[in-house]
Amino acid sequence: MLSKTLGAYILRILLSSLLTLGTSLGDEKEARRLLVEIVLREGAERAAALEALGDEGDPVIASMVEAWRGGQILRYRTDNATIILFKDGEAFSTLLTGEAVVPATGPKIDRPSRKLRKTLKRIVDLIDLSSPDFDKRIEAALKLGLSQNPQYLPDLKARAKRQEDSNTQRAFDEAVAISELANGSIENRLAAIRTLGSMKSFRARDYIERCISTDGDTKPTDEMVTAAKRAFAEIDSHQKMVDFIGTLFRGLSLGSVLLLVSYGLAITFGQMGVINMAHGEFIAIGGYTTYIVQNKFASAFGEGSSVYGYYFITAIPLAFMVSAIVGAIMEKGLIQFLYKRPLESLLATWGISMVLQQVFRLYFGAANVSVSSPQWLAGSLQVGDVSMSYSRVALIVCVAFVVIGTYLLLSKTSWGLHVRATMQNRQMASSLGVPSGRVNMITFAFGSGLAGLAGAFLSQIGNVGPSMGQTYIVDSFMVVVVGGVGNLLGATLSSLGIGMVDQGLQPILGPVMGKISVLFMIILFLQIKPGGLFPARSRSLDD
Amino acid sequence: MTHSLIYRDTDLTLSVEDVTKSFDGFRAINNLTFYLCDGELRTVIGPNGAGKSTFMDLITGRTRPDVGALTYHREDGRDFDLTKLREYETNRLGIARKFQTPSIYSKHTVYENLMLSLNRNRSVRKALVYKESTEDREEIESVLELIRLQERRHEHAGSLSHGQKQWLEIGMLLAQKPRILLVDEPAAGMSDEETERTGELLISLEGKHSVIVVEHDMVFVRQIARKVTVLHQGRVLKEGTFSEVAEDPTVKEVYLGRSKHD
Amino acid sequence: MTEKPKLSMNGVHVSYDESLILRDLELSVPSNSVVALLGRNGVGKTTVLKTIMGIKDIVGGEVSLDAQSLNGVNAENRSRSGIGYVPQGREIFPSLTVWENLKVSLSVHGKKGGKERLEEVYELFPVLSEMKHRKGGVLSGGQQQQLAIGRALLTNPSLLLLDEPTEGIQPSIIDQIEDAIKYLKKTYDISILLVEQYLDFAKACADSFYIMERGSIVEQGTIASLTDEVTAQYLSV
Amino acid sequence: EKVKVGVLHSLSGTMAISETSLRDVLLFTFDEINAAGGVMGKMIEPVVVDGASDWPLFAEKAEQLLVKDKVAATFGCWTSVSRKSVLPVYEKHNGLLFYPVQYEGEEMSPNIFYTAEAVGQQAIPAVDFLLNEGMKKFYLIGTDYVYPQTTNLVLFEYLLSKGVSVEDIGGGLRKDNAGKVISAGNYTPFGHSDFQQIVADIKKFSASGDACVINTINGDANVPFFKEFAASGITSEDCPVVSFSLSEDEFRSLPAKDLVGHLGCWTYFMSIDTLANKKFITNFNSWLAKTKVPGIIKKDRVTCSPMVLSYNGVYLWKAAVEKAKSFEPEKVMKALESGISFDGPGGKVTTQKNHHLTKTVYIGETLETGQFAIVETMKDVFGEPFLKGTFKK
Amino acid sequence: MESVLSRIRGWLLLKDNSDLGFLALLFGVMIALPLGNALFPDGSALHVSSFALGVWGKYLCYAILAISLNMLWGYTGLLCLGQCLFFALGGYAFGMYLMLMIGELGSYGSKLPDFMVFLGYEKLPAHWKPFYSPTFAILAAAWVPGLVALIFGILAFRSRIKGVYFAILTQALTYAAALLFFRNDFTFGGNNGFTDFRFILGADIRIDSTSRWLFIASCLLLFAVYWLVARILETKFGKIQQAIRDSENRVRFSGYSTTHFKVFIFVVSAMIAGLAGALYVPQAGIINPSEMWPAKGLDIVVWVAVGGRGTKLGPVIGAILVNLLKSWATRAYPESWLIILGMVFVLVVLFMPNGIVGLWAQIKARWSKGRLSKPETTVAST
Ligand SMILES: Nc1ncnc2c1ncn2[C@@H]1O[C@H](COP(=O)(O)OP(=O)(O)OP(=O)(O)O)[C@@H](O)[C@H]1O
Ligand SMILES: Nc1ncnc2c1ncn2[C@@H]1O[C@H](COP(=O)(O)OP(=O)(O)OP(=O)(O)O)[C@@H](O)[C@H]1O
Ligand SMILES: [Mg+2]
Ligand SMILES: [Mg+2]
Repeated sequence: MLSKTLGAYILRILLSSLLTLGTSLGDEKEARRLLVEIVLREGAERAAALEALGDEGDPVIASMVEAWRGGQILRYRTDNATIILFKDGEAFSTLLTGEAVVPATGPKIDRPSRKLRKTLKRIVDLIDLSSPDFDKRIEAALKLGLSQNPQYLPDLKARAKRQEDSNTQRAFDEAVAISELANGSIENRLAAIRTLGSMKSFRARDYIERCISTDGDTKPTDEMVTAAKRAFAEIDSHQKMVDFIGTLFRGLSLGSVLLLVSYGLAITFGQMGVINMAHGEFIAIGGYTTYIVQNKFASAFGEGSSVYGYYFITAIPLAFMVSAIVGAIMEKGLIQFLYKRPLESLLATWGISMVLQQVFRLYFGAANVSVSSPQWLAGSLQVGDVSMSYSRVALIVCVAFVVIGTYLLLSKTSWGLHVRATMQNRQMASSLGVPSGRVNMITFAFGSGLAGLAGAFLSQIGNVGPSMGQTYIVDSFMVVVVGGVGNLLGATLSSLGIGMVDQGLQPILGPVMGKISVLFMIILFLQIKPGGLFPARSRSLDD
Repeated sequence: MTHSLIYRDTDLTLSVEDVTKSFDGFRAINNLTFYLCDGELRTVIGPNGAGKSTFMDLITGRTRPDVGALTYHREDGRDFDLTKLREYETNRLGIARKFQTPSIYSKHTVYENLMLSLNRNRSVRKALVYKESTEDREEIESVLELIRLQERRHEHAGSLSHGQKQWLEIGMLLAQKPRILLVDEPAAGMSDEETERTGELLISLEGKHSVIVVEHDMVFVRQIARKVTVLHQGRVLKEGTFSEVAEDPTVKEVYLGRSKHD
Repeated sequence: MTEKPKLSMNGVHVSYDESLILRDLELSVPSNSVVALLGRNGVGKTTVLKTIMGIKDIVGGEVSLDAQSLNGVNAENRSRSGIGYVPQGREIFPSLTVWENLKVSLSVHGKKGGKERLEEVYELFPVLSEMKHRKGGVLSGGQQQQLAIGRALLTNPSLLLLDEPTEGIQPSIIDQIEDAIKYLKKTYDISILLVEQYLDFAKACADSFYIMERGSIVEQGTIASLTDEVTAQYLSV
Repeated sequence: EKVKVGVLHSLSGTMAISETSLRDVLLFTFDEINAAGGVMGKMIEPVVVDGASDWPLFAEKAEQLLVKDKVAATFGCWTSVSRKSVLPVYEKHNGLLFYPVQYEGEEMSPNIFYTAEAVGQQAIPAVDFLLNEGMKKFYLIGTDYVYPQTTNLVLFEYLLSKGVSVEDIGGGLRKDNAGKVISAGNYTPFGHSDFQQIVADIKKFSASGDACVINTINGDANVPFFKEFAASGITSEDCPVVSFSLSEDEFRSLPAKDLVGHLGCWTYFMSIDTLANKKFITNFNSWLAKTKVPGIIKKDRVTCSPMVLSYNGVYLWKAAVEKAKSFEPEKVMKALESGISFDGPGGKVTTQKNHHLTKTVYIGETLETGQFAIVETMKDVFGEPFLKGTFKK
Repeated sequence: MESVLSRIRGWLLLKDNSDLGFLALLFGVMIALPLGNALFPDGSALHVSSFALGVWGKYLCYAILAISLNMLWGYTGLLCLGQCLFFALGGYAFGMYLMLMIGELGSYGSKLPDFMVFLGYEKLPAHWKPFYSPTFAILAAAWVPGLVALIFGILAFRSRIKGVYFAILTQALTYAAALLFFRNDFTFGGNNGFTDFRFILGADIRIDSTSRWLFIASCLLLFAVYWLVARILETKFGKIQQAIRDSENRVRFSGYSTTHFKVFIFVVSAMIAGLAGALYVPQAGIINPSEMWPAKGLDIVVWVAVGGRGTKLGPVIGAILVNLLKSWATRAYPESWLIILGMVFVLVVLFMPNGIVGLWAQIKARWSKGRLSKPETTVAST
């Protein structure tokens, strides 16, 4: 396993070294030796090894340091020596040579101390300065720049001259400039301030401020102060822009969460008129299904395996199905008797919700369970200075599918027509031959299934636990009502709207007052549109 | 506009001038002008969808016109702009309405339905301290007799049959003692004989109340017809006596069909 | 009259809550004929139709279609076995468009001949095709009634239950409905049970009649035998 | 012969997530003590009631325990409000309550014994540690209720007294009309599940390096926070988070792999390498394996500070009863006030006159296993409930 | 006997005998239980513990709260999911008085409530000052919720919000209020709310006689509220209320301003809920924002539905039974009481469509239907 990744590494390095002339390849063997040294030794010997590691530019160091941090480096004591092992999944290899071994007794995990990790991180950053991975290189350059350590400045400067990529170029320039703020001459500093201003570097803002502060070691010139003021203006206006776009993104994402959790309700409540207080528990069913699938995958394939990453793909349809089946059972066993008495459905489903919650507690334990994101959903998407996690992107995409799919189902199929007819006048629909019993059951199951789907996605960004549904139930009803009961387009718009407003207000008012304001805005909105965004119009006197 | 000249000197109770109402671009009422005299019994007919019910909606404040004026002229000479009033205010002025589909309080008894319709004690305070007077009781009893539901006075109105509900709603209208009655298809679902009785009842109101009746039953219309207005596509197609109207070729074409009705 | 009736009700009892509304009701509709069910307000005519349609349960007796008992069969399956229903009070689907209202019937019963029947309905009630895309709920009363009839016709019924179909409909269209009933009877093998207060219309359409009083049949015969005396006795107040 | 004791925790509702584990450990402790002969020869008979995360119900249940069941002592409560709600009941009926969860202090009832960590045994040491590590910027974040608000106000004063400038304390300040700071930090409503904005803010705050987050988010809201945090790509080397309400038990529901290196500060960690702790964990697990109480999860269980403080509480009570030779709450309390020590799984704890404990404070950093590696140990830290206003610049 | 009854009935202005029965029972309880507490020693079979008095006092407050919701929901068709807000506001209003009565017995020994000392207040905020007066506090417990209901009601009903829209709106309101009260700097003690009361009207709140008086006060309030509701129902106002529920538009077209009626009933109901809250707080010993949490509002709806919506006795029975069951089960089956309670709700819905009070009518109907199904007898009898 290791050799494979190493092979890939070497290939990439060879390729990149063709492009970045002069980057030393380093000696992997020597690097490994030094690493072992660092793990094993203490005091002066370790310090020397660390020192030496700094000159060693081998990429293996970065991956090993990361492994060390993550508990993948183990000590294994044989009769005559201590061997350092590297653990990948269930396989072991020696750190020194990379050859596979099977340790007889349990090796012990070795851990670097906080201080050591920090030092190692610096070294890794230095190495990463020439990493073929541009993201790593950018990160490393910025880190070293931000440290304002004069020791790195020459290196940064040298490399800044030969970046082939505009993004890395920018990062190096930024890093150099930030470092210059503390280490450069007065002219250099002035230039750096100007550069950073024109780069709109937000991370430099604090440093510029420090650079022109009067209690520093060097007195700032008037010119620097004016330049700094200009830079601040530029940075701030750019940051406003970034915040704004970020807020839009976050609003979209929160809106999608709201939409996903309320869409099922828009069907069971909006279309069928069942005040389904157990909606939240259907969400929880979806969450727990994901949890079970995850565990099954982990025990069947191992957490490190590549198959494991697909557990989530498997869990999505399963979460939908399990919730849908429970929904169908509930409809057949309970709800179908209550269509003529919608308010009783509130009481009955409230009861069901209590039962389900406690059943979850008794079965899965009262504590939340852990669902971790598969590797491909970890991390975040970077668009300019705005970032958004992949799991949220996935959620937004899924929501788009759900909305379009549901729209097509309800408006283009005869099932959809039957649903709407049955909901408006059950008796008449069956008098026309519509199988209203079956339609009801399928519709309720579908709505419940959507809740389960929501649960699967929520497991990636939030809790999975017995009362996870309770978090969303109030919001869900609000979304459906603000949109206009029975109107799916309304629910879509209202959830996106609420999401945007919420995220827009949060930076100004803080989360608590933001939330309160959203609630009051909903109240005011309904004053203006008492039937929601798209009220159901009717001429009849008693609707 | 000529109409207003004609009517100016007589006692008007209601004038509707140049009213238009459209729904999603569809003109249900199209530049309609209409006057109603005090004590007049007016019959309005017209094809399905001509705008008759919408016309009543406009008068009672259930819908607001896009343009045009709706004015109520009270006995004392004061005028009220109906487009500005809420439903209950319109009703308190003395405009009462029967709906096309019967609308009653289905969980109240027949008697209570009538009691709630009396035109007194309608404020919160008065409703709290209201005590039924003999006058009230007599009034209710007389209405009950008129609509022949005495025997069912203590039954829930919801359990009445369709026709009985129609009667009850007419009774509720009478109990309100309004100045203007708007009656939308009172005979629907009634037997021929009952229809005739309804006609008699309406005729007996003539002079005391202004009445607008909408009906499709030509036998009934002929029975009560004084002045007949034919609405078509939201405007007045023809106005005149029953025979004038019934013989009009356009009315025949769009509304009456075969000539057996005359 | 043919020997085997399309529909028969034997000793039917129906109650609302505590009160018995239909008592020992006996009624039959022969094949391919129009039967008028008459009676004063509140005698239970609508209840009879609801019972046949299966949206009102019986407490005793039997309803059968083509000599097969319908007891225990739900409304949906009764519709599928050929009963069409135009309820009193229209009961159209208010937030479906006119076209969708019609499509509900077609989606269940439109496998064959749906298109042709739709053409016929549009011909009979041109307003339905004009207002295709309007919401059912905003139609005028008469328009809704036409829609309700059209919708029932599209279920391809062999037994049509009409509850006061002329209510709220303009005279010229009543004439058309009359024509349509005659046409249907002539063209298709269809039986119709017609509840009607408008006697002239009933007389013009029906072959035979039943009169109800207090939940039971009190008089029956061919439409010719519906004399003024009979009407005076049972239908006047 | 038997002696009844009450167990008053939420087994349903929002707080069940945390509190159920305490019920489990208490039942285990009673069984352990009973197996060793009980308290003064009497077997402990627990009366378990469900407070259902409903505060008036807590008061009612407490009174029921005292009046109907006549329990000798009660072990329970998690949230401060539940403690506040039962406090008058214990004072009225002169009962005895052991409270095991870190809290904001500013309280000392004659009828309550606080085995919990006070602010000075958790937040202050943690901040000291971070200052030592060279942190310059502190972002305060919490759930909007009394414990975080109070703790952060104390920390705010403390940070200022250590020379941290106001601009370097993130999360925002709120001042009253007179300009006095009445709230420091960024607060979220209960059950908040959307931390995008806050994490974006932290990212900005920490962009210039040397920043850390002081987290008093309550219970399960930590999950969406840390998931968002991990997804944003900030690592513990860039900006460590030190959490005060996140123990091993809560950590079970988090993607620990992505959170390596964040910090926790408690007076017990499961990873403590002592015999007493090993024995405690083994015994607890074997008890779990054979217990028949419904709803107790048997697999993958961990131990954490509130659990151990509950455990310690029972043993301290036992010792005090034996010292007082009476189950009389007043006498037991006297004995506790006189100073009793117990060698618990987290090291030695000693009761103080002010109803708190002197104990060892540990700072740990999280591992990919959901455990904490101990990075700092502070022995014999005194428990002082009243801290506000004691730090001056 | 009959004449005495009708005399009382006339005196109480009530027509229904069952109302009298309930009020008499309530009166009996009001006398008997406190006597049982005062006269019989602990251990005697007739002894009523102060704990039991306190618990039942709380139930009675819940019952009043349920009645107030039933006025809205049961009779006027306005489903209010925020009734808990009014209850809590009343509780807070009276709680403020109780907090001030603690005096210098708090942990800081200051005249100010502890949480204020902690937040560094030097003076009592102006809006707290009037609450030294118990009369003011009790009045405030009614008018503060009333005022909130008035403003909210005018806004909502004027723009004709109804049905679920109204329900969700009230839920949003109570949710927002809860979040506001959770805030530390809102001067109401944040999440911890008010606790540790010492004195009420000069009496030590922890002694038995205070429990007795609080219990009696709860009985009296329930008595008054029940009477009021029963009385209103018999007036024309009551009929209009129900007419609004069934066909609001028709009522408008009969010349009634339904907005006025709805606002009035909403305000009255909020005031009653507030008073119930005021009596509840000294008996429960705590008021905090979680009393306004949306779930609490739903709880009240559930009580009413279980007991029987739109009936006079239903809410009382529902509130007491559900809470009794909860009290009992959280002690007897701490691990599974939610399942028990949840199943009870489901069963009530399935088998008692009109709630518990509807059971009797249901049995009667079942019996007579059994008779109906034998047609011979019926036909013969007509
Ligand atoms: N709210 C509305 N939205 C859209 N169209 C409407 C609305 N109300 C009425 N209409 C349309 O306006 C026209 C007039 O309707 P109206 O009910 O007034 O007819 P009518 O004369 O009463 O007919 P009928 O005799 O059948 O009762 C109809 O075509 C109807 O579809
Ligand atoms: N939902 C109901 N609940 C109780 N009783 C009802 C209900 N519906 C109808 N009834 C009663 O059943 C009887 C028969 O009603 P039905 O509607 O069948 O009469 P109908 O003959 O169709 O009258 P109409 O000609 O007025 O339509 C009536 O007396 C009515 O009071
Ligand atoms: Mg009309
Ligand atoms: Mg009928």
